[in-house]
Amino acid sequence: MTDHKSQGVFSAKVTSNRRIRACFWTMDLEFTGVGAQAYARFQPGQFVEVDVSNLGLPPEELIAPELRDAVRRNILLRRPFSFADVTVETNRTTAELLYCVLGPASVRLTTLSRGDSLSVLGPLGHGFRVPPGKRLALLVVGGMGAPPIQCLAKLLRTEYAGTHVIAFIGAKTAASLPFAGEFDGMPERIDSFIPAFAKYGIASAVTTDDGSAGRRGFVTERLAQWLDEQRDWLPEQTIIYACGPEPMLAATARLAVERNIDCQVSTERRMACGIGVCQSCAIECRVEGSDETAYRLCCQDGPVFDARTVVFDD
Amino acid sequence: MTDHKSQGVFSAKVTSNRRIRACFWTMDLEFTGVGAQAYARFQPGQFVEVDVSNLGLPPEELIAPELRDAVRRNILLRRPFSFADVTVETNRTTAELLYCVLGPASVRLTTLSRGDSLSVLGPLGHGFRVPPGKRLALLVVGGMGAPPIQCLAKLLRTEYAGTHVIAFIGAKTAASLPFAGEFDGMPERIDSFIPAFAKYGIASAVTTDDGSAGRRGFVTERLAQWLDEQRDWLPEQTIIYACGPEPMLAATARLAVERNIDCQVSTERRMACGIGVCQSCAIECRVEGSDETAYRLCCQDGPVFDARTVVFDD
Amino acid sequence: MKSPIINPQSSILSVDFAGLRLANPVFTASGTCGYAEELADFMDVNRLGGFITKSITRRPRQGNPTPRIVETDAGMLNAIGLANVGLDRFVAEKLPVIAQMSVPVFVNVAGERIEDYVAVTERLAGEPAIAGFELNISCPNVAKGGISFGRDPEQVAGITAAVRRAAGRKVLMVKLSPCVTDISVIARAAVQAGADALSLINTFTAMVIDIETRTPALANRTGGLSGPAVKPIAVYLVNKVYNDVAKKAGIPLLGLGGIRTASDAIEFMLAGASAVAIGTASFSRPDSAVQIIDGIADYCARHQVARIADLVGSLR
Amino acid sequence: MKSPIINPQSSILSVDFAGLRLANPVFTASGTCGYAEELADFMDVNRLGGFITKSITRRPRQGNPTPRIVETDAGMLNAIGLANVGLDRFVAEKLPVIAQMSVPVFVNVAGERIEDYVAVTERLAGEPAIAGFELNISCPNVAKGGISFGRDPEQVAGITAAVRRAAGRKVLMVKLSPCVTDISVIARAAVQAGADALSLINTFTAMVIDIETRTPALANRTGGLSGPAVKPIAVYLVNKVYNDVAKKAGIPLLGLGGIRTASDAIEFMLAGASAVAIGTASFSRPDSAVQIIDGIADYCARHQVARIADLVGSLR
Ligand SMILES: Cc1cc2nc3c(=O)[nH]c(=O)nc-3n(C[C@H](O)[C@H](O)[C@H](O)COP(=O)(O)OP(=O)(O)OC[C@H]3O[C@@H](n4cnc5c(N)ncnc54)[C@H](O)[C@@H]3O)c2cc1C
Ligand SMILES: Cc1cc2nc3c(=O)[nH]c(=O)nc-3n(C[C@H](O)[C@H](O)[C@H](O)COP(=O)(O)OP(=O)(O)OC[C@H]3O[C@@H](n4cnc5c(N)ncnc54)[C@H](O)[C@@H]3O)c2cc1C
Ligand SMILES: Cc1cc2nc3c(=O)[nH]c(=O)nc-3n(C[C@H](O)[C@H](O)[C@H](O)COP(=O)(O)O)c2cc1C
Ligand SMILES: Cc1cc2nc3c(=O)[nH]c(=O)nc-3n(C[C@H](O)[C@H](O)[C@H](O)COP(=O)(O)O)c2cc1C
Ligand code: FES
Ligand code: FES
Repeated sequence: MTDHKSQGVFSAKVTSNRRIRACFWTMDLEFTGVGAQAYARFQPGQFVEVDVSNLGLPPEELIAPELRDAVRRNILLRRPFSFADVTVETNRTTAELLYCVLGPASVRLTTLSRGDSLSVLGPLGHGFRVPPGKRLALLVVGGMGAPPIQCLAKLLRTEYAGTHVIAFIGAKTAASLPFAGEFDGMPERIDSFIPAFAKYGIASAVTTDDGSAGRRGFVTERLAQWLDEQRDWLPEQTIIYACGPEPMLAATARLAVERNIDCQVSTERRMACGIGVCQSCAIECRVEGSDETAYRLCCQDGPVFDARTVVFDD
Repeated sequence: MTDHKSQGVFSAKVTSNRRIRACFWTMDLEFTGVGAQAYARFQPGQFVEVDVSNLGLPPEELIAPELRDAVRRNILLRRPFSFADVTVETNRTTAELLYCVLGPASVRLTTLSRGDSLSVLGPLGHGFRVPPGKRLALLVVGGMGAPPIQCLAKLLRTEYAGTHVIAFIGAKTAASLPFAGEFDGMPERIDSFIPAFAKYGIASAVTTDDGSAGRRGFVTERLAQWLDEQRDWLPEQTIIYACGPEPMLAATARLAVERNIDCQVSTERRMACGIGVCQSCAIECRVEGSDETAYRLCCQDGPVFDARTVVFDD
Repeated sequence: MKSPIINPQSSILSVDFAGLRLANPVFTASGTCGYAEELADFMDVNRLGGFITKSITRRPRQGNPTPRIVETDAGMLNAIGLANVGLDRFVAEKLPVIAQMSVPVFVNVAGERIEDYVAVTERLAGEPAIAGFELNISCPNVAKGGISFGRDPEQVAGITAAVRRAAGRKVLMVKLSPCVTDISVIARAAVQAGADALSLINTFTAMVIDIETRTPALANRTGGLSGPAVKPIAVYLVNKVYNDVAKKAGIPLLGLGGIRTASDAIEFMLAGASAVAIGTASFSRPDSAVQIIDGIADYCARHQVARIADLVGSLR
Repeated sequence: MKSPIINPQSSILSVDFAGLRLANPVFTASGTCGYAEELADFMDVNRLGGFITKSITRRPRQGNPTPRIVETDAGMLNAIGLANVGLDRFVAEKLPVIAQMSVPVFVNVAGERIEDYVAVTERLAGEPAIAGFELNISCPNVAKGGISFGRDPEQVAGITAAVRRAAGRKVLMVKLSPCVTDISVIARAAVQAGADALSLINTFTAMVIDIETRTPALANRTGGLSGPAVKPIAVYLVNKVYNDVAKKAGIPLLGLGGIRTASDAIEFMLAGASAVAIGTASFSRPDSAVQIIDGIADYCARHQVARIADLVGSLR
């Protein structure tokens, strides 16, 4: 169970839904009433489960050819999504859902437009925690891992203004950076290149596997290198927050443990329920004070875990 | 197979789609290119099979409470619909689909709006035939049987102007007449009450089971009575065309056979394919020149049959 | 057991199920509603007709590696692998919560050998919080035990008789697999060996392949298919077991498999189920069971059904 | 049999199926594509890998009363009842049309008694227009024969051996029912009795109830479930028969059940099917089979598959 009672199935109003670039879309949702209250307590890294079983497909010509077979599947289960931004106002709470179109559910999300309703189950799980005494927060994003980290960036900026924050952002290519803008040939230096972070005053170090934007290589290599370059720097005042593909999380966790830096990773598993009843989202974790491991639930005990807890395959 | 070659799967553009009244909707479709040519040869009583498997549901509050369970079913098969009107222009053919919302497919049709596309398979089956020498055509409509008869009314008006036409229209109540307008307390006389027929200069005799519009009783009783009242009237110059629920078709057929009047009935069966390959739409028919009966296919041999051919349950 | 009739709705919806008086005929299905506490935020579990726990085994089970689920057309595959806290922790941690519930609770029992089933049942047979047991001899997702017991009438009889002795006076329900040539043969074996009720169906063994990686979509390779996709098969099997076995034997059936709406539930009851269980549907609507109870009440009102029990097996 | 390689695509997609060289691995399924002529307006049937006729019985069959079909979630039930023109009219009216086709045609054979199957097969075994037979021992929609033959290994062996003799040198494919405890036992019986190929799956016996009238939605009460709903079960069964029986015996499998897209077809091939058949999907898209052939070619191009046959059973 999450820490607070007011989770539930709420109907959100779509206030906008548009394509950012390539397969990336952004949708703004508005919660009112009890829903507004529930989401006013949303922690970055928590997630929701949306129901798209009642939605149709966009016109065939708007569906990427390689998805046309897959999207014909009927939708039965809800789908988990993080929020990239949550804003609390007097009688309403708004949230930004940043999503990538890659299958039958996400393609259906694109058919929503202003005024439509979306059934949202949540807020679910445990988000990122900001321990006291951290002066440096390093955000590590791999591809579609951006949304919860963006949400966290805002929190750090608004409630932990004294903390210095840098975003390390990796993607396969310039084209697969899930942000608005043109990134081809972006320089290697750490700067306000990524508006989603720059708007919180956070500079980004970008890497791509093919070097088409930022530095060539893996984001974790860049992070390691950056850490190596620091002087007068106290690991115990530093924290790493990561979200992205599992190999990236594994590398980040390894790096953090080696250097004795606190690290939280936001994990993903295929989920049927999102609320801890189906056991589908098992994630292998170390059992504290023993050599054993046990499955915990990504949806309920996570999706954010301490990096030391999770057992990554390698 | 139908008489002409150019049937196929064509994409039609929706040019309008709106609710007429109660559960009745009307949608205008536009065919261009090869589709326009195929539908230029459309015979009243032929039908199409539309694919709504890609469409979503309307908002829950717009779905009648008694349908909310049923409409959650996913759509796999196309659905058969007649056209109520077909208009041939130079490079396009337009068609009116008049439909009643009563299940998962028809409710999905309501989500279409101007500019959307609909995959239409057709034109299918055999429509009404107008034999030579008929001076009086009696149209018999039961409830949602109206569309093909409206289409026929237009043909009679435009190509058989010398034929006198009267529409006998029956429904359960005033509210279940599938036409735009208010019919409560409509008088009993035969007059231009129903705009869908009045626009072709055709007067209507309306009956309702409860007497809430027109005369109380069954449409076939009224037809029989009307025929009894005629003098100087030649059965062989008369033809009856009927579409509606099967008991109504059966009564109409009986009446026509008894009085030696030519009669064509448009039948319905649940259909999986619409093109004669699945054998789901069997309809028991008399075998000419024998006492035997055999199944024929509603989709391919019908849906319009000579009333003497069909074996109705009774 | 008799309960006073409190209000008209309760008298309409209440059913007798193997001697238990249920407020209504709607259970939650094993493995899809955890141990009840998880659902508290979404519905009042005390509105249910009955509750069935996740399968409990003698020792804790971690379950299979992930991915454990995959969606299919109108269905899903799961290969959870009977992940559960095990008997001891169940007794220590979950039973106290269950004891707070006012609805009859069935413990679903699974194992690798007959002794395992017997051990779990014996340990729990004396617990007043428990109304009965559901014997899972139909799980397709474990290497040993599970479905292998449920496909052969002799084995079914053997395990049912053994657990029957262990269950004391508690209700014993046996959960059947649909993956058999003649389900009535299995049903008869269970009834003759002492089952008080039968539940059907468990999932179908099935497979989804990821054509990009050319590997099965589930780590366990195969999984159990559930959801609306299987409903028409489940309705048929319930009707078959009702006609072939249950009706004559006076044994109630718990029907499940793809129920998502009240209409679905009523289909199962018309086919012969005295009660129904809601599984997969709870994942997309956690309060499905309660919505379905309300929908059944509406149906009864609309069709002037005086007692929902009158519907059972009333298919014409 | 060898055929000259004409162009690269044909060499990629062509498969050997029980000694027949097929241009591609896509058949249409029995009962869903009539006798081929009906589809002429929608696709070029000569682009198919193979064609399978509606079941042919010795005498004409009217089939069951209507309603004969009902839609379900991602599936449909049919209870056509093997309506067909019968052997004589098939020979007189349909065979000449079939003889015009350039693709291998299988005649699906059904009956109430073994003699019926043998009679149909014997009569057609000498027809050059026919490449082989598909033995339907798995139809759930007839009072006699049909599925009753297909559930017991001894009966399967008996009927297969009898038809084998009647079939002469034509390919004999036996069509299996999924409604059995262990499909590999049935598959093995068919192979040992002389089947050259196996096709699976036929439909699942199932039921839909109209809760307003409290009657079955089909006049025949039950029907056979087909469509995407059953696909994951069919893939599993194909993989099981491939691993348990077909691979060792060198017997090709024709996989079907819910195939709607090229991706679905490839799943079946990875699972072990040498070829696939398209049934229910043809109803909503009459040219499904051709679209799927093109989609498979795209997949091969994208994944640098040199010969589609390399995919067969290549599930990791
Ligand atoms: C806690 C959590 C938060 C998430 N937040 C976001 C988000 O903010 N934005 C976003 O775009 N996506 C997010 N996802 C992923 C999102 O849930 C999937 O992209 C979505 O379910 C895809 O559904 P689909 O039907 O479109 O595609 P599917 O057909 O379900 O999947 C398409 C492809 O994606 C893979 N896939 C599906 N689900 C997952 C998953 N959970 N993890 C890894 N791969 C998966 C499938 O294996 C398949 O290859 C999140 C997932 C989790 C578990
Ligand atoms: C040749 C033909 C022409 C038709 N023309 C029209 C038309 O112009 N306008 C129109 O509104 N409808 C027409 N119909 C009926 C139309 O096909 C159905 O209303 C539609 O398929 C319902 O689909 P659904 O999914 O909304 O409801 P479903 O869930 O499929 O059906 C809802 C209810 O309607 C009944 N039903 C479904 N199909 C039929 C059928 N074919 N005959 C009788 N009852 C049925 C079902 O048994 C159920 O009770 C026609 C049918 C045929 C065969
Ligand atoms: C995720 C999941 C877990 C399940 N776990 C169990 C279980 O532990 N024991 C059991 O007997 N059945 C289990 N089942 C089967 C269900 O109880 C039920 O028999 C099946 O899912 C069919 O019903 P449905 O279609 O309503 O889900 C599980 C089903 C699912 C989907
Ligand atoms: C309407 C219909 C009629 C069928 N008729 C036959 C038949 O005559 N003989 C046969 O062996 N199978 C018949 N089948 C079964 C199909 O050939 C196929 O095995 C089954 O439908 C599963 O494939 P699908 O899901 O692709 O349809 C029929 C199926 C349908 C839907
Ligand atoms: S998704 Fe169901 S337990 Fe986590
Ligand atoms: S609907 Fe398929 S044969 Fe008529």
